[in-house]
Amino acid sequence: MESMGSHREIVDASLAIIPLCPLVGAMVAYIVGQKQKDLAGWIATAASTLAFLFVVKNFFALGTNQVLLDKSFVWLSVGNFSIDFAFQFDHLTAVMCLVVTGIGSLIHLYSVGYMAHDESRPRFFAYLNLFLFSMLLLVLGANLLVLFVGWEGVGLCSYLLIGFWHKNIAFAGAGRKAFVVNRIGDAAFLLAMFLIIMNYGSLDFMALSRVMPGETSEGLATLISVLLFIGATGKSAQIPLFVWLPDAMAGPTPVSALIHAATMVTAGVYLMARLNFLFEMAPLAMLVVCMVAGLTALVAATIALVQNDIKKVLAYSTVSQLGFMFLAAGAGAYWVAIFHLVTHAFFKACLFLGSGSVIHACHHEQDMRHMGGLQRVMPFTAATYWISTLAIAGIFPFAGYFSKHHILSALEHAGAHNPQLFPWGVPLSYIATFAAILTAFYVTRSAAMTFLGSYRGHAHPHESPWQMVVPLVVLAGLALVGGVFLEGALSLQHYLGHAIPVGDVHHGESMASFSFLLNALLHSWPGFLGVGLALFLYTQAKEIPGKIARAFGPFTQVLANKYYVDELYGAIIVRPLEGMARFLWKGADQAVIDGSVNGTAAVVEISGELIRTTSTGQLRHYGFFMFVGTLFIIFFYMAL
Amino acid sequence: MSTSSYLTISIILFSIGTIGFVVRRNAIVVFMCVELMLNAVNLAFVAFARHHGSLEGEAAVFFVMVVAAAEAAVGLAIIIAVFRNHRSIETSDADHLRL
Amino acid sequence: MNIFFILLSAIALSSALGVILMRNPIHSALCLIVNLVAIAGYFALLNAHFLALVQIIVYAGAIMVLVVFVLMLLNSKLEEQKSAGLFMLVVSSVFAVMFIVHMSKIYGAEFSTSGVASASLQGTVANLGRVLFTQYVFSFEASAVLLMAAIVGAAMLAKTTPERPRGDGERV
Amino acid sequence: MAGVGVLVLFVKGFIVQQLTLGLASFCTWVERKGSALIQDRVGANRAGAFFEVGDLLKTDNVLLQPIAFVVRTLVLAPTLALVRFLGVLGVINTLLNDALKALLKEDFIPEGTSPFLHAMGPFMAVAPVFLAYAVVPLAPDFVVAGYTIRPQVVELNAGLLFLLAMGSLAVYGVILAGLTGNNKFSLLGALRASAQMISYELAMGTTFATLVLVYGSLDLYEIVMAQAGSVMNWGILHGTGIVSFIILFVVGMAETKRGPFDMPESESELVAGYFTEYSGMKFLLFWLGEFAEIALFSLILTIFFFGGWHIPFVSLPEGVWWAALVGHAVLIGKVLFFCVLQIVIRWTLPRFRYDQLMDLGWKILLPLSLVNLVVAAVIELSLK
Repeated sequence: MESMGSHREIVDASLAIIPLCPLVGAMVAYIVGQKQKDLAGWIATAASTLAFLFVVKNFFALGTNQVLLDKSFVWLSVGNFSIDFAFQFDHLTAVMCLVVTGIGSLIHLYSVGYMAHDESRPRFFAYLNLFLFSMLLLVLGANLLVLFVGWEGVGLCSYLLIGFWHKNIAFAGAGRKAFVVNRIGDAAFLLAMFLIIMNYGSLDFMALSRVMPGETSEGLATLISVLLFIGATGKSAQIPLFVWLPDAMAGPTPVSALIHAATMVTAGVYLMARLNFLFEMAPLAMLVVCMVAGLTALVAATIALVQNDIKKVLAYSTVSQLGFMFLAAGAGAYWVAIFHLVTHAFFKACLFLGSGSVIHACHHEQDMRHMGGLQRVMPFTAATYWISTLAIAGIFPFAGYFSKHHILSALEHAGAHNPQLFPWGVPLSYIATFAAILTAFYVTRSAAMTFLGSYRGHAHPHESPWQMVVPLVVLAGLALVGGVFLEGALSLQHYLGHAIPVGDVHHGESMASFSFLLNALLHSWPGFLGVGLALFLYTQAKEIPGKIARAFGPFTQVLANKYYVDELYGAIIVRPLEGMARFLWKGADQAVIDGSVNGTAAVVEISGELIRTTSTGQLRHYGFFMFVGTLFIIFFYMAL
Repeated sequence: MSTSSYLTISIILFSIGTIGFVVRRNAIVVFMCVELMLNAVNLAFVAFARHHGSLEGEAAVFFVMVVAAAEAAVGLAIIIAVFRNHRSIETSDADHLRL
Repeated sequence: MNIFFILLSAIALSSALGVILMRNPIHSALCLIVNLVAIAGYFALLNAHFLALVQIIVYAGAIMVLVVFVLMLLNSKLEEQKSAGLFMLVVSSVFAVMFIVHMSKIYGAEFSTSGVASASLQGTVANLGRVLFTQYVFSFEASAVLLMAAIVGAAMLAKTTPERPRGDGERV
Repeated sequence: MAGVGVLVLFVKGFIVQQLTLGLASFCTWVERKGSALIQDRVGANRAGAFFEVGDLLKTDNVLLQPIAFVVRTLVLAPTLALVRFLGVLGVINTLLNDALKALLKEDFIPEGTSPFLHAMGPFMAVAPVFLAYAVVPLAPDFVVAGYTIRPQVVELNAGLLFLLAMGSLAVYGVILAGLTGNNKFSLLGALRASAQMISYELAMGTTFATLVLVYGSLDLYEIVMAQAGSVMNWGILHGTGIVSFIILFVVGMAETKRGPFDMPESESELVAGYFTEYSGMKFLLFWLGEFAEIALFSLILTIFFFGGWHIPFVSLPEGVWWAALVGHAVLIGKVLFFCVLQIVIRWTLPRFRYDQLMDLGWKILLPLSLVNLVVAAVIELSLK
C-alpha cells in the first residue's frame, strides 16, 4: 500500500471561513429571530448557502495531487505534543463538504416551509446551522481531535434536534437515548485516540499516514481499528448500537433528512475512508466491519418490511443502507463507500423530505395505513418520491444502481486484496443482494401505501409550498442523474484517487454502448424483483400480505418488535445499571457523600457565624483590615 | 534630591490618605482619600522611573490616571445613586448588605 | 532644587492633612486640589513635565471638578454629624506611623542617590508616547475601552428615570 | 549669567502682564462703546468730557499772566482737549471712573462663608488666565547685546498642554464664587458655568489634539514658525484648518461664558450668576479675567490659524529688534480684530437656551471635533 500523503503538495488556504459561516449564521439567526421569527430561517439558509459557495470555490481551487491546509492556531501544547486547530481540504473532504453544505442548504430551504408555523423556529434554525458547523468541523478537521470536536458537536446537535419538541416527554427521551447510546461509541473512539497519541504522539492525519504504516504491529492496528469502528457503530447506527436511530425520528422531518440520513450518520463511513491506511493494516478488523455491516444491512431491512410508520421505514432503511456502505468500506473499496454515501444522501434525503411533505400535508399523520392515493393531490411530492424509490431500489439508470452495483462487485472481489475476507466475500455479496431485494420491496411498499390506492385518512391533504417543493425537485433530479454524473462525468473513482487508495481505475467501456446498457439492466434484477413484487402485493393482491403475515405469525411478531433488541438491552444493561444506580444513590450518595457534605456545611456554618461578626458593613473597617493586612505582608517579607 | 526623599513623601501622603479613608465617614471625602493614595503611588512611580532612568514608571502613572478618571466617573455616579436612595452619603449608613 | 522640594513638601503635606482634617468636604476638596498641584510640581522636579501637565489637566481639571460638582449638587447635609471614631483614628495612626518608619528606613537604605540620568527621559512627550504606543499599546487600547465603559456606566448610574413625577421637591 | 536671566525673565513677565491688562482694558472699552454703537445709542461720553480751560490759571497778577497764557495754550488746553476727546470716546469712563468706583465700593462678604475662599474666587478666575499668557510667544526672536531673546516668558516645550491645564483650572474660580456666595442664584450660576466649561473643554481638547497632529509640536513658538512664508502655510488654510478654527472659535466664546453663551450670568434669571455676591474690586477682577480670556483666545486663534506675527508675502529679517517690534504689532493687530469680532458677536446674537447650549457642545461640536481629528489625521498621513 503506498502512502498517499507523501507526494501531495500542501497549499495554504483560508478554510476556517467555511465552518464560520454557519456558526455566525446560528448566532445571528437566533438573535434576530427573537424579534423577527420569519427572518431566522432565511438567515440560516443564506449562511449555509454561503458556506456551500465557499466550498465550491475551494473545490475548484483544489488541484490534482494537492491538499489545502489552514492552520488556524495552536490549540494545545503539552511538552512535545501539540495539536493545531487545523483544517484540511483534499478530494475526499471536497466530496463530503459538497454533500454536507449542498444538501444542507436545500434542507434549510425546505425547513423554511416545513417549520413556518412553529413557535420556536429561531431555535430550530440556530440548531440546524450549529449542526452544519459541527459537521463541517468533522469533515474539514486536519487531525483526529478537531474531527472529534465535530463528532461530538453533531451528536449534541442531533440530541437537541431530536428533542426539539421537548414538551413531549417521549421525544425528549428519544433525544436522550440517542445521546447516551452515542456516548458508548464515543468512549471507544476516545480510547482509540489515546492509543494513537500514546504510540505515535500525533493526531494529524497526514503525519499519521506517513508514520503509521512503518511502525505498527498488526495487533495494535486491529485494536485501534476495532475501537474506532465501535465509535463508528454508535454514530452510524450499526449493530449493536443502532437502536437510537429509529427513535430519532421523533425530531422534525428535515432533521431526519439532514442528520439521520444524509450527513451525520455517514460520519463513521467518512472516518473509515479517512483512516484507510490504519484499517488496511488490520485485515481482521476489516472482517469484523464486514460481518457487522452485513448483519446490520439484513436485519434492518427485515425490520423495515413490517413497519407502518413511514418515517420508521425510512429510518430502518437508512440503517440498512449504512450497512451497505460499511460493507464496501470493509471490503477495502472506500471510494465505493463514499460513492454510496453520496447517492444515498441524494435519494434518502429526497425520500425523507418527501415523507415530510406527506406528513405536513396530512397534519402530522405518520401511519401509512391512514394514507393512500396522495398521488392525485401531491403530484410533485409523489413524482419525486417515486424517482427516489427507484433510485434506492438500485434500478438503472438511477443513482442507486451505480453505487450498489459497485458494492456488490467490490464484495465479490474483496478477497483479491484482503485474504482474510476471501472466504466471506461471496456469501456477503449474496446477503447484500438479498438485502437489496428487501430494500426495493419495502420502499416500494411504503410508496405504494402512501401514494397509490385511495385515501384512508381524515385530513385534507394539499401540495406543499414552493420552499418545500424546490428542494424535492432538485434532490430527485440528483437521484435521477447523480449516479450517471458521478460515474461518468466526474469519475468519482478517479477523483477520489487523489486522496485515498481506490484500486485500479477502470476507464473501460463507454456508458453509451449497447452492451453496457443491457448489462446494467440485467444487473438491476434485485431492484426489479423487489419493486415488482411490492407493486403486485400492494396494488393487485392486497389480501396476500396479511396472509403471509399470519402464516409466519411468530416471525412477523419478532420483526414487528424489532427483534426485541430494545427489550434485550433493557434487561441486560439498563435494569442492572438502574439497580446499581439506586444502590449508589441510597447507600453511597445519601449516606456517605451527603453526610460529609452536610457535615462540612455545618462546620462552615458555625465558623461563618463566628466570623460574620467582623463583617460590620462599615467601609472604614474593611479598609482598615486591608491596610493592616498589607502591612503584615510587607513586614513578613521584609523579615525574611 | 535623592530618590528616597520623594519616596518618603510618597509614603507619608499614602499613610495620610489611609488614615482619612479609615476615619472619615463622608463618601466623597473617602473617595478623595483614595485619590490621595493613588497620587502618592504615582509620585513613587515617577521617582522610581527617574531613579532607574526608564520610562516604565511614567507609563504606569499614565495608566493610573486613566483608571482614576474612570473610577471618578463611576464612583461619583454611585455616590449620587446612593444619595438618591438614602438621602445621605455617610459610608456608615450604607450597610444594607451586612448579614 | 532643594528649596523647591522643601516648599512643595510643606504644601503637599499640609494640604494632605487638610484633606482629612477639614470638617467641610468642600474645604477637603480644595485642599486636595492644592495637593494635586503640588504633586504636579514634584513631577516637574523629577523631569516628568508631560506628566505634570497631564496631572493638572486630568486630576485638577477633570476629576476634582467632578468631585466639587457633585458636592455642589448634594449641597445639603454634607457636614459630618457624628464625631469621627477616635479609636479608629488612634489605631490607624499608629499603624500608619509604623508603616512610614519602616518603609522610609528601607528607602533610605536603598535609594539614597538621585538615580541615573538617562537620555530616554529627555523630551518626555515624544518618548513617553513611543513607549505607550509600542510597549504598552495593548494596555493603552484597553484603557480606552475602560474609559468608554466608565462613561456608559456612569451615565447609566446617574440617570434618573424620566417618568418620576414632577414636584418631588426633595429630589435633586 | 543667572542674574541676567532672572532679570530678563522679570522684564518679560512685567511686559506681558502689562500687555494682558492693556488688551483686557481695550476689550472693556470696546465692550462699552461698541455695544452703544451697535444698539444705536451714544454710550459713555460724559466723564472728562466737560473739562473746559475756562478760568483755570486765571490770575490778576499781571506778571504771571503771560506765563499763565503760555501754559494754558500750550499745555493745559491740548491736555484738556485730549481728555475731552477721550472722555467723549468713553475711555476715561471705562478705565478711570469704573476702576475708581470699584475701588471705593464696599467689599461685601456674605454671611456664613469663609472670607478667604470668597477672596480666592476672583483670584482663581484670573490667575490661570494670566498664567496662560506666560507660554504665548508674542514676537519673533531678536538679539540684544549678544543675547538672543525670545519674547515669551516661559519657553515650555509643551505650551499647548499648559494652555489646556490653565483652561481647566479656570473652572475653580467659578465654582468657588458660586459656593461662597451662599446664595441660590450664585450656586445655580456656578453649576451652569462649570457644566458649560467642562462640556466645551472636551471639544477644545480634541481640537488641540488635532492641531498637535497637524503641526507635530506642542511648542507654540514652533507652531507659529511653521506658518512662515506664504499665506497657504497659515493654519486655517492647511487641511481641515477651517473646521478646527470654527470649533475653537465657538469653544472660545463658550469658555469665556460670553456672547450668546452667557447662560451662567443671565441677568434676567439669575441676577448676575455666580458673581452675584461680589462687589467692588473682586467683581472687577472677574470682569477683567473675562476680558483677558477673550484676548487670550484671540491670541490662540491668531497663533494657531492666522500665522501669528507673519505678514502675508512679506518676510521680516531675522533677529533684528525692529522686525520683532513690527511682528508684535502685526500680531496684536490680528488679536484686536478677533477681540472686536467676539464682542460684536456677543452684542448681535441672542442668548442660547441651556439645553441648546448643551446640545451644541455635546452633540455637534464634540462629534465634529472627533471627525475633524480623524480626517486631519488621514490628510496628514496622505500628505506624508
